[in-house]
Amino acid sequence: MNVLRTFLLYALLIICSVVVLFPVVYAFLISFMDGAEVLQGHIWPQKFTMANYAAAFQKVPLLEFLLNSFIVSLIVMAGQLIVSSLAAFAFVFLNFKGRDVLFFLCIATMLIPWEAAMIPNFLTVQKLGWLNSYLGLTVPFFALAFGIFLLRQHFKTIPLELYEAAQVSGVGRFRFFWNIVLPLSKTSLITLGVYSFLTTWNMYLWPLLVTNNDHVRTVQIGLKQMQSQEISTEWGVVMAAVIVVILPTLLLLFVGQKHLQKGLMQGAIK
Amino acid sequence: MAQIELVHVYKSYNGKENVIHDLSVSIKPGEFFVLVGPSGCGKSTILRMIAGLETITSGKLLIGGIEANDLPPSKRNLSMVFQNYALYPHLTVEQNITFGLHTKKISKQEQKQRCLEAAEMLGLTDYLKHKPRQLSGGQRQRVALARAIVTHAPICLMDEPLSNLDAKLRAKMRSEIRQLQRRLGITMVYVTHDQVEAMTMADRMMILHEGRPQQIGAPLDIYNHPSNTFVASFIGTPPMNLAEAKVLESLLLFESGRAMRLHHRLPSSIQQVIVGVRPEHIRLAQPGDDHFVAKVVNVEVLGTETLVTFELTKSEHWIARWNGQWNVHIGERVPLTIDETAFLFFHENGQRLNYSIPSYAAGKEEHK
Amino acid sequence: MAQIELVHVYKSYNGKENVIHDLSVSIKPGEFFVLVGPSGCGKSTILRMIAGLETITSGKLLIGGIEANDLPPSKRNLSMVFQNYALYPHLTVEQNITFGLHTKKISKQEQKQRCLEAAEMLGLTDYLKHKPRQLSGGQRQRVALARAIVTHAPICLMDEPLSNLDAKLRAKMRSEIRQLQRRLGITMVYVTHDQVEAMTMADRMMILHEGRPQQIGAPLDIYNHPSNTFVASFIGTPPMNLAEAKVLESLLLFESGRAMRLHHRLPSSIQQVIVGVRPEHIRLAQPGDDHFVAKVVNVEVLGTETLVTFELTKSEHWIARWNGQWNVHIGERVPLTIDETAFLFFHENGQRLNYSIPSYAAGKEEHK
Amino acid sequence: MNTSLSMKSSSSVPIRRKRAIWTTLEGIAYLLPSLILFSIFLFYPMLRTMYLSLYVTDHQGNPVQFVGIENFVYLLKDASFLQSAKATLLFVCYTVPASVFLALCLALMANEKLKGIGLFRTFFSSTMGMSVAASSVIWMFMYNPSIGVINKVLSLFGISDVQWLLDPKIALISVAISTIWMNTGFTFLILLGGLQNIDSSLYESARIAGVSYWYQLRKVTLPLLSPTIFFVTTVSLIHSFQTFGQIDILTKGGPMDATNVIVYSIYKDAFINYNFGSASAQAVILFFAVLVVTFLQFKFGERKVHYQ
Amino acid sequence: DEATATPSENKDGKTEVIFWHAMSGDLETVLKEIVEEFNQSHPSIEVKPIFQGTYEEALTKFNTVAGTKDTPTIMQTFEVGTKYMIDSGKIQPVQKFIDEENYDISQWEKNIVNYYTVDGKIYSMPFNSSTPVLIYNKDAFKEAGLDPEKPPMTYSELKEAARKLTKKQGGQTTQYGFSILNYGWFFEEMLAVQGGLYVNNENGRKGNATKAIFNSEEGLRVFDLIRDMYKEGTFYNVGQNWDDMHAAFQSKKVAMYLDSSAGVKTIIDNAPFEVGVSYLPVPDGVERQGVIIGGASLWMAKNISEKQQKAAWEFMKYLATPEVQAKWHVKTGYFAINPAAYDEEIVKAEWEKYPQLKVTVDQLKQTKPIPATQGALISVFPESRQKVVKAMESLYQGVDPKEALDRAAAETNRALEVANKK
Ligand SMILES: Nc1ncnc2c1ncn2[C@@H]1O[C@H](COP(=O)(O)OP(=O)(O)OP(=O)(O)O)[C@@H](O)[C@H]1O
Ligand SMILES: Nc1ncnc2c1ncn2[C@@H]1O[C@H](COP(=O)(O)OP(=O)(O)OP(=O)(O)O)[C@@H](O)[C@H]1O
Ligand SMILES: [Mg+2]
Ligand SMILES: [Mg+2]
Repeated sequence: MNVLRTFLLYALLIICSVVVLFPVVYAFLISFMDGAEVLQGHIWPQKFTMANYAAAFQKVPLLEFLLNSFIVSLIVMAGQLIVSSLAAFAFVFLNFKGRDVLFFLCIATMLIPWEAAMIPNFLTVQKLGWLNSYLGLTVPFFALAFGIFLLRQHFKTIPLELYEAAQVSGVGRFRFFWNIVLPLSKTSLITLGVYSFLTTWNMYLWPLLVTNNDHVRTVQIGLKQMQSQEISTEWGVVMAAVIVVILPTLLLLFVGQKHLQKGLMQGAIK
Repeated sequence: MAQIELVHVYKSYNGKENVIHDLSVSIKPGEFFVLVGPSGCGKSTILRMIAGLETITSGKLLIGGIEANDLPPSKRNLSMVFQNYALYPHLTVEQNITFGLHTKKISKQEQKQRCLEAAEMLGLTDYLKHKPRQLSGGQRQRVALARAIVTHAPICLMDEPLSNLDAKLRAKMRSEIRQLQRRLGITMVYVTHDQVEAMTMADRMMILHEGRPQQIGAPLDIYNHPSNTFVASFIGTPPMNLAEAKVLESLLLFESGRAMRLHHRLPSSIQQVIVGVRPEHIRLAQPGDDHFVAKVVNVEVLGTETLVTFELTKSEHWIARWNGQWNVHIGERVPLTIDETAFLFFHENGQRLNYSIPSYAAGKEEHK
Repeated sequence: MAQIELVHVYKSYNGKENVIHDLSVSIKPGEFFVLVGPSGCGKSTILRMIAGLETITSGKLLIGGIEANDLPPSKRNLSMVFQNYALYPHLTVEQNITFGLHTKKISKQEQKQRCLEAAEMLGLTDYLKHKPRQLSGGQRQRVALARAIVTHAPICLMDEPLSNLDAKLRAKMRSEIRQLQRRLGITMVYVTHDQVEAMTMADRMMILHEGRPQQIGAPLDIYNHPSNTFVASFIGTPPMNLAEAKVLESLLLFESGRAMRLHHRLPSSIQQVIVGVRPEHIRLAQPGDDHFVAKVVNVEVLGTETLVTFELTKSEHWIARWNGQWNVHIGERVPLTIDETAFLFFHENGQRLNYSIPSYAAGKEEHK
Repeated sequence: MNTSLSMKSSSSVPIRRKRAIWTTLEGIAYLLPSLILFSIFLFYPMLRTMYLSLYVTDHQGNPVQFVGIENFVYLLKDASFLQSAKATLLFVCYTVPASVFLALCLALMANEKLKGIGLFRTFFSSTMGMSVAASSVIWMFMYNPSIGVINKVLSLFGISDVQWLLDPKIALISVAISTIWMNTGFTFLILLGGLQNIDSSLYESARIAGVSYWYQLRKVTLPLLSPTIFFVTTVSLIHSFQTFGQIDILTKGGPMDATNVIVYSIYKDAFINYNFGSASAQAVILFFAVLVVTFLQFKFGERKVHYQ
Repeated sequence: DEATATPSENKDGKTEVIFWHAMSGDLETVLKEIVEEFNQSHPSIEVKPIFQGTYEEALTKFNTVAGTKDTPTIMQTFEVGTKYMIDSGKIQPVQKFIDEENYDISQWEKNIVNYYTVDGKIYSMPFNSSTPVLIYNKDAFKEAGLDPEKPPMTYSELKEAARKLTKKQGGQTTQYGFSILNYGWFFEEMLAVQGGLYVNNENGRKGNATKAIFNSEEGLRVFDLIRDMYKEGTFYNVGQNWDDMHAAFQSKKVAMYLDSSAGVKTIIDNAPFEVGVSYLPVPDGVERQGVIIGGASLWMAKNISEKQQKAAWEFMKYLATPEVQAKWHVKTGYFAINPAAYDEEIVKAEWEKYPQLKVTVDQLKQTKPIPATQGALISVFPESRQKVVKAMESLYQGVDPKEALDRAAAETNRALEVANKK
């Protein structure tokens, strides 16, 4: 690789990073400004104040919310990974009648606007007695057409020979799934895991609906609680809360990213 | 021990052309059965049908006397070495080898034991903790082999398992596999394109051509009595020399006027034949021999032996194979002789004629 | 035409152990250079370093006299056949073959032309519109080969390009590749584990062992004058028979008491040697020959020839290779004789001793 | 072992069928958790939505009067619904190709073997860690005509204030831009994963052939990446049809319904105006519209996809 | 009925009052403080405030759970939800307790009472109330040569002041004279201050409203004003986001604008210049009628135990005491529903500091109790507001004010028609 190309590439990478990161950095900077400064439209805080953070934590039980979000997100993540990978496996490695119809049916669920399903679901959850519990917050999200689709696409790239080899050696399908398919799909599983975690983490309307209790509420509700409608929002505080809220997810992303290394498939078969 | 029978089996991938045509063969329990044929003739396809990885388009497959057309692969109780290895990239060599052994109710310790044995035999001991991508091509192939070996399944299918190994290791593996197969009484179906493997390992072998079985039999039988020109030229390296000739009583007339005289008359029914001679039967003529003179067009000195290509006719080149290293030059004209009994005759359509020249001098070939 | 020079090249994958040690070799322009060695010895690694796909840990690579250590592969102007084919799964055979030709400023028509030629030569004409996954193993390999051939690059690297082909096709390909290489004056680096390929195709060959070059030279030189026991036993099938022996004047004393008498005295400096004899030099003794009697432990009749394994000592088995099909039985005791000039002597450490027995009867091997 | 031949052949069909049934059962078993959950939490509400779309409902969303397809008829004539449909389609057209294209560019850059590339990968995927709500708030700030940073930067170049979210002509584009930014991280991550799954020996072969970067991209990378591209396109398409959060925060469907995409319109009708019948009818229309698009995408898109 | 299953007592033997509210940010902090104090002073009752999102979100949820065991005891709803709540049939009018106890409502601000009295009944307990005011930048006034103590009271004064306040630099306007948030409430107020009605049937107070009549002369005046000023380049379109509007003012992009009285204090605190507060301007020659109350009130659920209702009533009364109201007013900027609160010390101290606050109270006090200022009563208010917002937005696109207004009215009519079918 010649030097010029490398240089150009780095230049491009840096420019793109700046563009991509700017909003986050901007939010970060705002979180250190006091109210007046924010509304006057500064970019760089004149003096860095931690007051916003103090206020954010003091206004709502942010720590408890954070913990709840963690628990809920983790449960949903685990649930989605399990349910989706099972289904995707069936769609790729089991050849049965009606499979394609079922698959399309699954995909079709992605097309249903969640907003339209929310009220009936709320009633269902209420009937099940799952209000104010982690069950109500998590179980409805376990089945995820998107996850099934994502994993199916990845499973499809696993060489068929591996499946054949397993079949010949008499290994059961489940074991093949567990010992071969899942490890080989680490990248996609991590991607999906991160995705599930983040989307759950970022849910607002549903948790608001099914909870009435600060002990199970999640952090996005807390975020909303800091913004007021009629009177001026204290943006500094909100941004501080935004930072507090996105920090764990960004961290998770950084860690997950590390594991999304070079594909494992190299030299898979021959 | 399990018998494998294929009865009038056809296979088509696209529903149009058949890749396998009317294959019927019965592989005996404990037999070492070798499939050979040119690349693309359908060898892997047959193995995959036996393994249950491809459906059988029509016909019947019986394993141990039971119809197995629809049996899932895992129920067929067999092991297989894939042509492209099919190693699990994320498992270590050891895990790859023992993968699936638990289904056979084999204790952890026994698994370990078998794995070590196989690794030892295949020179993989140092690599047990490696991942496939850190291995060389030959090492990967050996892992695939080890995986099949450790299962001790009564039927074993191997698709060119030694193609990436060097001669020495290959020779060793040949005998190891053969011994293991004998010891365990495994029924083996083995695909190879290596003549030596086919000849030394097979109890019986089948020659396949464009999906059609050409001949089934013991290696030497096939070697000595090929049933058609395809088999004749396919078995034996270098291949048998073939040429069309007219028969005039005891005279073989080749194109462009070369003639060879036989001491026997051929049956008068035979007028146009394809003549076949193996390269090792074309000798340098000693003074006094019946001989013909031919121009040398190529010489390959292999160390052990020398291959001399000469012009039989303007358009046809034959090869002679002589032991040792000969200092023959291209363009030289050499006197050659062919033992009359070495001639094989084929019909124009390729089928062998049921006629051979009786040997009057008890052949030296049948020593002792 | 381009020269390739490797100067004190080392390669390590993990920064700890070296996979290639101190390799220095200069491959002449237009030379057909063959790399042989056991599986995992580093052949592919060397090719990949020449191609620029692996970094060179230390040492220098010169291509056409110019340092190329850091040249990108595309600038090296070479073509390569990968051991695992590296075919593009989404392109048809034809597209695979012509892939990248446009960079060489070759007209569409010429591309088509070359592709058809190569396909013809490799028997792929019927498959030009197929995708790789619809091909058999051998067919895939041929596509990979065709792709390298059509580029006409001045340097061509081939990693076991014929390993999945049958003998007949392989023989054909051997000569086709050789002719093409000659005609175009390509510098070829060719990895193979097939002795015949190595012997017939190579201008020079290098034998590699655990990343260390053992001997470089013309095939016949190496065959006849192996520089150590590794080379001796690696080149030639079946391999050279080797055994340790004590030298007592003109007597060779093997373990367990077998002795052989030579007509010559060995230099008195030599006391303990490794004796090597090629299998084809062990003949069945004619009446009156100097002979020893040995028990036959295995017989492999290959059609063309018969391999007889016999007990030299209790623990050491030697192989004799006789032309034709011999009806020898296991357990039989046969009288054998070895031409004295066929003995090679090696130092205990494996290095060849610079001593050979002069032939007093002008060897029949050097006919004409 | 010695069963007669006729028996064997007669048993063939039942065995095949039995095996097929068994496989089907096994398949169903793997799918069961998904199917149950889908039925309860998606199919049932959807059916109920379809049912409700044929009724006038009271404020609690209970059907009171069957009106047949009247809701639909009204919608298809209603200018503001047609405006919503138009906004939705435009929005999809703005966001999907652009996000996939941008993410692809980023992924291609980040797939190069360079020092510190891991850092850039993390940067590029970082927007995935941001909730729609949080990002929208930030973008709202940036778009603010009086204090927003974008106008400040533009004014440096002498460009007068742009009413990003207030001008009906550009509001949708502004929302689309912020959406593209929000989508980038995720799309990037998926595409990068797809890129890394491509067998490196194929690249090696291309490197030796000496083809140009663009040629390699066109002939090797993109075709081999096509399953992943297909996936992200389909998913982005569907998600884009259902965009809600950023609209709610940035424009509330305004100005003059320019950004009132169907999902937002559904939300307003159901949760603010309590017209469940009309909202349901819109949901049904949206559902079938996306269904058709997705179906076409599968039918014509997946044909160009090369699975290994 | 299921609702009786609601445990009216928690394990400490206290009567539990679940209080759903939509107060976020600083408001929630204050609210929680007040609740805390109440709980301390009323050992047998425990009020649990639970944030339920925006008014809309909370209402949606209330809708779904109303009548089940998950119903809250007290529910906070915005003013435009009044009719909707009444129609839902799921609530208990507080009039019942007023009657039972002979609770004196005359102590309340009459305009607030006015709004929440429907058919002579008080349905809900007013809680947080606000009105619109004109807010202006005094420094900018000085700069433009205007008297900062004489804010514009009529449309022509407003236009004149705005013209002077508009500053141009090159081709760019750096400061605009005036702005109104694209929010239906401001239109309603500008209508009411002229005595204009929103819907027929006396603003829906004399029976179900069936027709929108805001496209009257009064309404047109408002729209004309906006259109004219916008054309002149003295009016700035801030969109429909409150925060954007605040930002525009604080960054001096706009010199005058309309805001809610509840936001005044924060604006004063954060502005880097002196802030003036004044009454809503009226068209020239039109008599000022006053403003409609905005904000929210507290509703009591129906299907809950007597005990809980009592406890809830107790809490509501507590909220209405002058002390609590004073605190509420000072800390949030919302009005005190009980004017006696303005005599409390803390209020006096606060007014000392922020004399602007008093302006807002005065404006309300001077409001005449007529149907126009009582506010419209329709169940489709939120929807109608969306239509008006759209009409306001269309003005900036050059649509004729009359046409825009008529369309909004027509759309509101259709919504009314549908709603009346139910
Ligand atoms: N990517 C890698 N990482 C670590 N070790 C490797 C890697 N590739 C090869 N090796 C090791 O380097 C050694 C040489 O490998 P190489 O592929 O060059 O062998 P080879 O001579 O081509 O063998 P074969 O004939 O079996 O293909 C082997 O021991 C192998 O295990
Ligand atoms: N999946 C497939 N779809 C279509 N045709 C196929 C498929 N697999 C193989 N074929 C074709 O079937 C024929 C037989 O293939 P097969 O793999 O059995 O050959 P083979 O004898 O194993 O050859 P080789 O020695 O080269 O591996 C070939 O012509 C091949 O092109
Ligand atoms: Mg094959
Ligand atoms: Mg190799």
